[in-house]
Amino acid sequence: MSSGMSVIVRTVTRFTYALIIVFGFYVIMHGHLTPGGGFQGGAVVASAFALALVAFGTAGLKGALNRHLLQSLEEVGALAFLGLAFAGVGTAFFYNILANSGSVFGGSDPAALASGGVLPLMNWAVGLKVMTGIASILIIMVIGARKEATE
Amino acid sequence: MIAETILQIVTLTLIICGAVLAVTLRDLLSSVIALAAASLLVSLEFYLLQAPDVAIAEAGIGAALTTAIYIIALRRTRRKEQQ
Amino acid sequence: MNALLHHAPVLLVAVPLLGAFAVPLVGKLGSGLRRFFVGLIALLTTAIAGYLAASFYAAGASPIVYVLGGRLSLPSGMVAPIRIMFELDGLSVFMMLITALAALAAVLYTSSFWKERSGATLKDSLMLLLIVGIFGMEMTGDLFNFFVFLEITSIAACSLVGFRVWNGRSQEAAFKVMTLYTLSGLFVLLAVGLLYGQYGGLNIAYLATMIGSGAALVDKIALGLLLTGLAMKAGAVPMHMWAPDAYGEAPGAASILLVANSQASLYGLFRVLFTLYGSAYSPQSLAWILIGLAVLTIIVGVTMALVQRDLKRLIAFGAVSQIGYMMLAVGVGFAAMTALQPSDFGFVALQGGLFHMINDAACIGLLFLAAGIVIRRAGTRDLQGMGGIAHDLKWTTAFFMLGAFALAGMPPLNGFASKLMIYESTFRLSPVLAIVAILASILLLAVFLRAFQAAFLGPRTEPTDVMRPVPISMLVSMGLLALVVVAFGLFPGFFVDRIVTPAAQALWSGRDAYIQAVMSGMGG
Amino acid sequence: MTGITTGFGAWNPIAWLLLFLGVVAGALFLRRFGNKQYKKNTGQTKVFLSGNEEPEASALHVRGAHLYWGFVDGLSAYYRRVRALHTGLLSDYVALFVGTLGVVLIVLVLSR
Repeated sequence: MSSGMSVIVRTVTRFTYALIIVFGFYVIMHGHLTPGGGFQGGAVVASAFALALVAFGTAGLKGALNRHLLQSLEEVGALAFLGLAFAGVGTAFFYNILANSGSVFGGSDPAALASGGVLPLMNWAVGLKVMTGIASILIIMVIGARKEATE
Repeated sequence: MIAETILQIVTLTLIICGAVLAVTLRDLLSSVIALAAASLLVSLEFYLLQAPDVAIAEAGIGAALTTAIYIIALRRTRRKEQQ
Repeated sequence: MNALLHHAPVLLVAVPLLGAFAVPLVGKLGSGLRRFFVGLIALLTTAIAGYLAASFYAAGASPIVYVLGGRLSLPSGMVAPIRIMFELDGLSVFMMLITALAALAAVLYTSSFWKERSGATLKDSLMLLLIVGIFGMEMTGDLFNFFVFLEITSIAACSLVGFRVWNGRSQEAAFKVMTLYTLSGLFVLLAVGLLYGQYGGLNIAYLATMIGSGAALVDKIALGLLLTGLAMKAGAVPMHMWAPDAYGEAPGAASILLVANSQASLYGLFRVLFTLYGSAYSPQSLAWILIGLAVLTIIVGVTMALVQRDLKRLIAFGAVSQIGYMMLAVGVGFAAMTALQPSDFGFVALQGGLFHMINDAACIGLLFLAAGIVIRRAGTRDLQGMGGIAHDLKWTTAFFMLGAFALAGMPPLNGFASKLMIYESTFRLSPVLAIVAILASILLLAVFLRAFQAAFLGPRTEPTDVMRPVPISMLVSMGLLALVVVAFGLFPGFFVDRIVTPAAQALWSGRDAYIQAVMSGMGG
Repeated sequence: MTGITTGFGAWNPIAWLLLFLGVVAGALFLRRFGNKQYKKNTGQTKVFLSGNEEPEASALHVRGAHLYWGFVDGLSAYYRRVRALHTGLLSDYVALFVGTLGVVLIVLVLSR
């Protein structure tokens, strides 16, 4: 698994890798305005990660991107989402506290990027959770496969 | 309208072809690729049915991630299915 | 209405969910802190459930509706029409109490069992997630959210079944359970999709009013899919095969949560039959499908339990047979309710069946928890290799005996009270059914006497595990369930009046109130 | 308050418990009239097996699988069929599930 795939696959991966990640973050960022959102964008970013993992093998895994860090980030994403939901508990759970408040995300222009109250923040939280969660699943699978192969 | 109908019929036919290939192919890597192609076509069909939200999710999860996971899993086993 | 009470329904789901995601982070700080945190979350959840139930019954048991997201008006003045809501009636609150009991017992039990094993963080997280799913299934007023919570329980339950990753048997069981749960989830999703396509709504109360004019073919197919999918998750024969695998391989504390999970699926079945369809579509054949499945479940569950050699599989088949009793009672109640002339014995049957649910959770839970200790001490799950446990483990022996006697319906324990109600009402519909139920109950006593004789009696054997006293938290956990068994046994009238009757009334005549609570408040 | 009435019968555990205690007390009372010559740890309490030596306690313990063999043997025709059903194969599980769904759907569609 550490060897990776052929030259063609690796070259194509080098070209598309960054594009996929940028598109994924775009989908997350514009989740409250256009189709997509945290889940879809997170999955797209994670698919770039999967592509790199399949093309380059575990050699492409940098030390910083280990699964413990990814899993911690996943918990942070989930807790951020829940925390935003809890923030509205003065009125109702999931109440949108920032909407119509006149603050950063509470503008009156419904088409602006900084609109929608807590929705963009929730998209970021979900996106973080999905991309790190799927990435750690992939890493666990690859590491498991490598262990079996060496044994 | 007519063009869209034809496009839908073609897409649906290709989805069925991909699904049948994914089940029948003995070469497991080809089978996975066929499944990915079917997923991508399902994603296109979702887009045609005006569900772009679902289409993005299907393209990301169905076509890219599951394929990657299948390929990783395939490394642990043989490429050809035994009779 | 104060703020805590107002938010209690959603807090029951949100607090364990917060716990489930915070556990891995807290776990990095130390295992003692993690166990304290998980225990705190469980206690908090139980306290909220108890508080909610107390105020619910004090307020006359009228349905509570909680709307997530509240009421938000857009700048254009339009009020957001999307409403995701929780709706609690007598049945939901009753099921919530069962789940809270099971959750508290499971978390208490597990807090010391896995002290030295790896993966304990994961197990705590998964158990809290399973609790979230069960609570959500029981409280949601939205059919699609019901499916979502069903899937949460499925995923958490599969992971808990396959928790012992080093064990091939548990991996196999987890794979089987996952496949079947996914299939049942797909059936439920298909039914939800059919209903959504037909009526353009997902709210249970809204759909109930739409079906109110008479069931079309699509409604019947959706009902069949929901009925079969949920009956499978509850473990009805002939779709019970996953249950012994799952109960047998899951860790001891997870088994009791799986029982609560099965009962939550049964709750979904009752909700669909009585509230979603109810008077709109209730042919007698539906009641007889339920009764037929129930009789099969009782007979096959008990007779297969008799020949099991594996202690946990034996208890699991006993649990399957008890699901049959609940389905039998509710089927009889449904038959009586939908007959041309409704008869009062149906209400008693519903009371008996629902009362049996909480009794079953306590007794089966007690048996599973005791069995966990026995298996750890004996070093095997094979009854053939066990014996003499009673010499060392006095309390465990007493708790196992109490659970077995109560489950088999020995007076004066709680199982007798609920089974008496089931027998007497079933006898009025069909004496044969009552006789089958009574004979199966006697056979169940024989089953547990066999397990008791083989595992606990006999000469002292050399334990494979190092001799250590049973941790206090496990004894407290079993003691809690034993207290429920004894209290419900000695004062059945008190508990039936307080908590079971509102639940039975919710099924018997609460359909209109359930619908009205949502539909009348839709505008405001 | 403690009991339940089902409309056709009644059940009161406290009354049952009092009755049970009464019966136990009566039994203990009758027991007092028994033979007082009984001595523990003498030949009087020894198990009599036609003059054979009494086996070790561990040999007398009936193991789990050895109970009720007569009952199971009597129902062997039933058990053969039910055990054949429990194959442990996932495809069989799914087949039974889908088969049940089919039966339920047919009954529902045909009724009323």
